Amino acid sequence: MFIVDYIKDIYGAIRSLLVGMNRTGYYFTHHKEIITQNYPENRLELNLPERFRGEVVMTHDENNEHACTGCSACELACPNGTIKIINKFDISPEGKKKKAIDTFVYHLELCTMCNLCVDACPTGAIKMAQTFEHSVYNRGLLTKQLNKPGSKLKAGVE
Amino acid sequence: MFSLESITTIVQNWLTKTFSPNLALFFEFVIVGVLAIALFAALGLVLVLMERKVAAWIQIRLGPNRVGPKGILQSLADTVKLIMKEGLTPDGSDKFLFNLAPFIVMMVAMLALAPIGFSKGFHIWDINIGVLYVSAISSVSVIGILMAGWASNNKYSLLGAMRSGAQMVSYELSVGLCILSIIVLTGSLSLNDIVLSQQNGWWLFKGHIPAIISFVIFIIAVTAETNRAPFDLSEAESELTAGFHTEYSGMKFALFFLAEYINIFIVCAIGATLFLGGWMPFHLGTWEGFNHIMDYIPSFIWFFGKTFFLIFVIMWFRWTFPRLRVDQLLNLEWKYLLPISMVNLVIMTLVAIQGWHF
Amino acid sequence: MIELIIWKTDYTYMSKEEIKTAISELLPTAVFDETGEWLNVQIEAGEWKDAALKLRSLAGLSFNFLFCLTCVDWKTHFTMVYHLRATASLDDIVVKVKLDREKPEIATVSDIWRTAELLEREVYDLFGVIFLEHPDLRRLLLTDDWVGYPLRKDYEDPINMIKL
Amino acid sequence: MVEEIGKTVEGDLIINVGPQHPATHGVLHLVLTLNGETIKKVEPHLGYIHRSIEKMCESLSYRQFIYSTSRMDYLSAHINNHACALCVEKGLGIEVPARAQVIRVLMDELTRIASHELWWGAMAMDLGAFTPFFHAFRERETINDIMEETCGARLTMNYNVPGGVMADLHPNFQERVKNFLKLYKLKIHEYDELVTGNIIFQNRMKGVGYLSKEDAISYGVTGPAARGSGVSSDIRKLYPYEIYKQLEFDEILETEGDSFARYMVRLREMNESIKIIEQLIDNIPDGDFQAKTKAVLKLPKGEFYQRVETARGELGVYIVSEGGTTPYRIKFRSPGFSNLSALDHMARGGKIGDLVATMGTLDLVIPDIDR
Repeated sequence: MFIVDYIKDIYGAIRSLLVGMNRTGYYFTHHKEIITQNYPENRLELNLPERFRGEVVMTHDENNEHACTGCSACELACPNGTIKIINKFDISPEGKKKKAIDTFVYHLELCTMCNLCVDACPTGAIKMAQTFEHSVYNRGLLTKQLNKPGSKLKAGVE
Repeated sequence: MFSLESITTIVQNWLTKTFSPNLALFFEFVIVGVLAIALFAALGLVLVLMERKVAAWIQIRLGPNRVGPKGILQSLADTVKLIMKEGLTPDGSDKFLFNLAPFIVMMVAMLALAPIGFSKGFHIWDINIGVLYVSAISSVSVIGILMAGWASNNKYSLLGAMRSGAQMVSYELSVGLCILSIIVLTGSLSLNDIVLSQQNGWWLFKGHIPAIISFVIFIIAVTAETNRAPFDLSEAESELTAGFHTEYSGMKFALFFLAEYINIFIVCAIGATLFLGGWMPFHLGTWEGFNHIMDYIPSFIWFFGKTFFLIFVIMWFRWTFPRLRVDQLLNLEWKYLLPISMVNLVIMTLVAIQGWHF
Repeated sequence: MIELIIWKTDYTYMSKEEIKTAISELLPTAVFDETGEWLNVQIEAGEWKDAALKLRSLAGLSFNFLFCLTCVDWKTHFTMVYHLRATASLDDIVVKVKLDREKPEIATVSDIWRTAELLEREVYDLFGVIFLEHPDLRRLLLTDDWVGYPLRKDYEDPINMIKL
Repeated sequence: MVEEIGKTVEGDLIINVGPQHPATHGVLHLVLTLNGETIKKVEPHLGYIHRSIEKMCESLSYRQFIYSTSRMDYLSAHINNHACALCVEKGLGIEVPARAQVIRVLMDELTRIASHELWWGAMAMDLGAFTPFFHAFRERETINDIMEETCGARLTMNYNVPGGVMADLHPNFQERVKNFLKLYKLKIHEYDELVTGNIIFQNRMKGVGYLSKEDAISYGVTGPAARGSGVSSDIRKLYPYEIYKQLEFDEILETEGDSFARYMVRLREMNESIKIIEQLIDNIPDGDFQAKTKAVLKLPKGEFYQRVETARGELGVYIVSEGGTTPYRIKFRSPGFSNLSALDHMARGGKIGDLVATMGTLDLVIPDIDR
């Protein structure tokens, strides 16, 4: 019967719409389901996993010493030329010339956080930090020097 | 009992006493105009914020919560932003019509406000063909939209405007038929009389199933007539970017935006007046005690409560349903809503003649 | 605990020999190469269109799915590489067509496999191979006024290319 | 009017959809030829996000090039990496430890679910329903958190290396995945309530964007889009790689060929992925997570082709090696590119709203198309 089908159609349609409205109505009244995070306010509670890759940093200990020998393995491993290592020659106490790092240049704006440099580093001098708020007003600030001024190679690292 | 009627009477008496009748009338016009504009501004702010909050809660978000306490100044900030923005007029557009269109839409929304009774004895113009007036005026707004779409010199705008034209013209029919089914019961076109006829119960409850059917159809049809989702084909964000107001910016866009919300308010106010008794408190037949308690709630609270409930329902639709396609939209009207409301009107007439309603 | 096997490379459902016999009947001039994962069929550029039609309508082993179309620049010549699959039996073959580097022209197969239409436009865009009788041979990815064909080995672009 | 479809005549409306348009999800540019609202022709203009990854890869080593492929189909970044890693392993003949295989497959399936969640929300948004988008993100966020904890990033994971995975699973991994499974099962019925069962949605999808089985094969359509037309094209079943042979899951096939069929394929596919994860999550074998490889990888001279099933279809990695440390030529057979070529055929004769629905169910990711 045409008219029966017609009414059935309407009934089914209205029912399907009410099911949807029931669901949205549930969320409208149940505010505990809200998943929004208040980002700048909860900055202190933010708990980023230790593997999160935010930027490359070089670890320095309390004596301002790092483990980077300037072997440029990271520079070779990097797919987009993010890292540039400038070496200098130190004169060791015995009077021998020794290669050491002068500047570890890191272009954050080119970095894709692929972790290849950290994997490639034979001495574990660099690691990934969990920082993620990288916005700056001047693009020049994104080019960073990772070894702190005045730092030197940790004893015993070859 | 607090009533707005007493305030209007005091003002009226003072004006007629102090000034000559013509001058008094003029001052009344000014007061009404200022009040109407103030209502518009307030409604715009409140409804935009309400929409955003409703959307946010349905979408398990928090919604605006930065500007002012709990974000209540958000829409004010938006308004300031829109006022500060440059109102662009695109090259190749019909400049006169392009700039005129938002004002037409806005004026239509303002005019339709006239016969609505906000509270007991509180309306701008108690015209005896109130319902007819509102439905006549509200169909003018399609001209504004067509004008905007045509004058923009943009194909998206044109498509949006054409869709809007087809949509509004067809949905007006079922809105009219639904209104008629109540007119049949009341026998009057005056909105005030319709409210007064619901003294002993609202038509939604008194009119049996036909009234409920026409209420549902009315809500669906006015949603379509105000271009609200799921019938927002004329803006259809994912299809036509922004439809007829693609090229508008700044205050001209804000006028369209405001007019949309004012239109929602007006159609919901009409719906509340026709089906839910307008400012009439909730009365239950002969339960005197209950009716007295209900009377203690001021009538304008009843009116705004009902209207905002209907607005909420329309917002609820918007944030739940996907959009219809343009041919389905017309199918829905011509194959479902119109035949049903016609049959419904016949049944309603039978009910009214036989006096089967309460 | 589920059993785990070591990953293996050969999943062809029909042996290369069987496909080879089936195809060599059809295309007597084709040269076969079985060193790779799949059977490689070398076809002359002039015969490609006929061969494609035959491969498409091969009874029982219709290679109806062109799932990869590309070109390789060997500095001396181009090689068009067509990866074909028979969806009924899930057998794959690779068809290779050598092209002259100075005048790279080959018949289009966009009427045989519709997917080739965009893929050929891409190859035209990046390699400059002309597909004869292609319905709409224009640049696809690059702008219309781009000079040169970037995936050729001798392409130089001092501004956009960064040499590591 | 009908016979004129596909031919431009005077008076036709020509509209540019994109490169900036809400429905194209990126910088796809479609030129529509319309007759009123009816579509006569759809012409895609590509290249707005073309970065020539294939050319770039020619100067990157076999370890390095894997990471650039995350930027192709960013929603199934892990699966792209997986395909590249598999192809390099095929060339080198490396045996991947069992643990690494299981980890990779687990991550693949999580990525697939995350991608389909995003597609679901985005497609509902294309059709004008905004709410599902946020609801889909609730579940997707959980997956992203799992990824972040184990792989170190949320979207472009860079977790695959030739020979295995970069790091071992995080100790919390199993627990968090199980929590996700619980959440998923709690919420999946809402997808039907909000979208699938909705009468407006069904009317928008059914009979729209029809693609027959023959056309699907001819246009090279793969993935859920092809399976909606009844073309068996799940690489995990047809040419199983890694441990998919030992897993129990179904290839979802629908035969209607319309947008609704494609929609249902994706929705049901998520359940199959859940099934795979459930089989594996308690059965992760012990052992190394990475095979021992040389520091500098050199593929032997030859050609290597590896295909995997991404969330969008068949991704092929074709490496031509001359025996050096970098690939001589590399070609990515991206699923989106071939799927896009069928769009014109599917959209013709429909309305603009149908185009949006069709595009939504093809699940186009523009960087995947342009590469």
